Amino acid sequence: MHAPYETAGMADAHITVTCRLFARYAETVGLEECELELPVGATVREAVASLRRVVPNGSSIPEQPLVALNKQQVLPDHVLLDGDQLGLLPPLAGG
Amino acid sequence: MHAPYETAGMADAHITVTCRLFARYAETVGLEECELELPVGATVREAVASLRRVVPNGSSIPEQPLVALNKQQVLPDHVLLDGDQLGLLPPLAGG
Amino acid sequence: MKSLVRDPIDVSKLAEAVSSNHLGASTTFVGSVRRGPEDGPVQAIEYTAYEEMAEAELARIVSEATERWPEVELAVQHRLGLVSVGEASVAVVAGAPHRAQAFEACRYVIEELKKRVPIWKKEVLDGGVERWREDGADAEGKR
Amino acid sequence: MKSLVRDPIDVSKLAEAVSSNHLGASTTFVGSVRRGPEDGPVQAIEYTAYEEMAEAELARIVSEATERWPEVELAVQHRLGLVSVGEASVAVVAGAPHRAQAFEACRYVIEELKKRVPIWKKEVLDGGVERWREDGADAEGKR
Repeated sequence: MHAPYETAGMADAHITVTCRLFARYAETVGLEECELELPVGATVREAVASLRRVVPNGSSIPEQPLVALNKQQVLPDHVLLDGDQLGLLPPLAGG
Repeated sequence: MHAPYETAGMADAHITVTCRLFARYAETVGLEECELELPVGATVREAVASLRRVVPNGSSIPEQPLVALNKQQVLPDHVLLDGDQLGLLPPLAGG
Repeated sequence: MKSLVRDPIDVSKLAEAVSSNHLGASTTFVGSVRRGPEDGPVQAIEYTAYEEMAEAELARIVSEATERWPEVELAVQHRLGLVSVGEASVAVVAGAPHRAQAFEACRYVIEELKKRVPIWKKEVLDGGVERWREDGADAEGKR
Repeated sequence: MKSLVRDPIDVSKLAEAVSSNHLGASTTFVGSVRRGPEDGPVQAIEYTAYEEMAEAELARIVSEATERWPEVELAVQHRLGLVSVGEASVAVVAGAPHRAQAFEACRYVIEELKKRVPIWKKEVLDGGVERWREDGADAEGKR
């Protein structure tokens, strides 16, 4: 677990979300989990953009990956709350 | 096996077919197999009508039962040939 | 493998018969004798068949399915004689490279079997009473 | 019964879990690791999952199916870890009073599982080379 990457710029108006990476994404980035600090009102899309900037090799993750919020798939425009848990999911391949 | 039931009327222009009965039909008629003599050109429908007349309790068999000819379902208008094997099939209930 | 059997159907064994390393999907249908509320107190069902025709018809059905889904491998068994509540009366296995074919071929075989294969059943009720059970595959049964 | 398992899937046991005397029909789907010509020389597949979400998503799928087909009983297992060619990676059993429901519910569960449950596979090829195999359930996979 890394210390939160600060990307909000303003320490007094941010939320912290946990971001988990799986399978190929975890492998290419070399991380299974990190925390992100984001401005209040940040969306899933903004969280992904932030993650792509701050983690090593972040651009290997697509701009619009499948994302789960608190164990359910979620759309990019969904607004995040402090303490949310995001999962970045490579294309599913169960079965 | 019964001796052929003669129903053709003219001994010089008939065919003989074997008729097998199954399940409920065999039970109500008390026969599993019989031979029928029929006029040349007789159809499946005529064979069934003949059977209903000549076997004991024959009217317990419906006028248009499912019929198999040589192990395949066949329509009532199908014309029979000497030596054909008919099967009278109660409503199917496999599975 | 014979399609009409008098001993209990071994579904695992039937499934093995169509499994191979290039078939990634298999769909199995098992029909068994049930004791549902609307069925009354059924103890067992006695299945009989026009055996030569039933074997031939099953072979035709499998052959039709194989023509329609060439990559599918099929196995089917129907039990004859007395089958107790809870035991399998019929099993169909379809192995295929992909699941859509496996589902479709399996469904095709059981639907055609019910429509076309000359098999009959007599219910044995509690107390030993017997009665023919005809599902109405024939128009007559609907009258 | 846990849906994600690390030991081989026992399909017979899974089927028994949903069999009862009032269910006359059961449909079972088994997906297994295959070594097809287009797959290359696959020796095994290693399955990983976002486990908490996968369990939750499978439970949601089963619950949706049970709402849609209230008479159906369902059991589903997906294997994680290394699965060799020929071994089952997933099994779904649907028991029902009638076959149409059994087929439809079984198909629903496997289709939704493939679309929604976060599981991934890495192919282990002859010689030990590994590669992620993504089927394209995501738009990204199709690009």
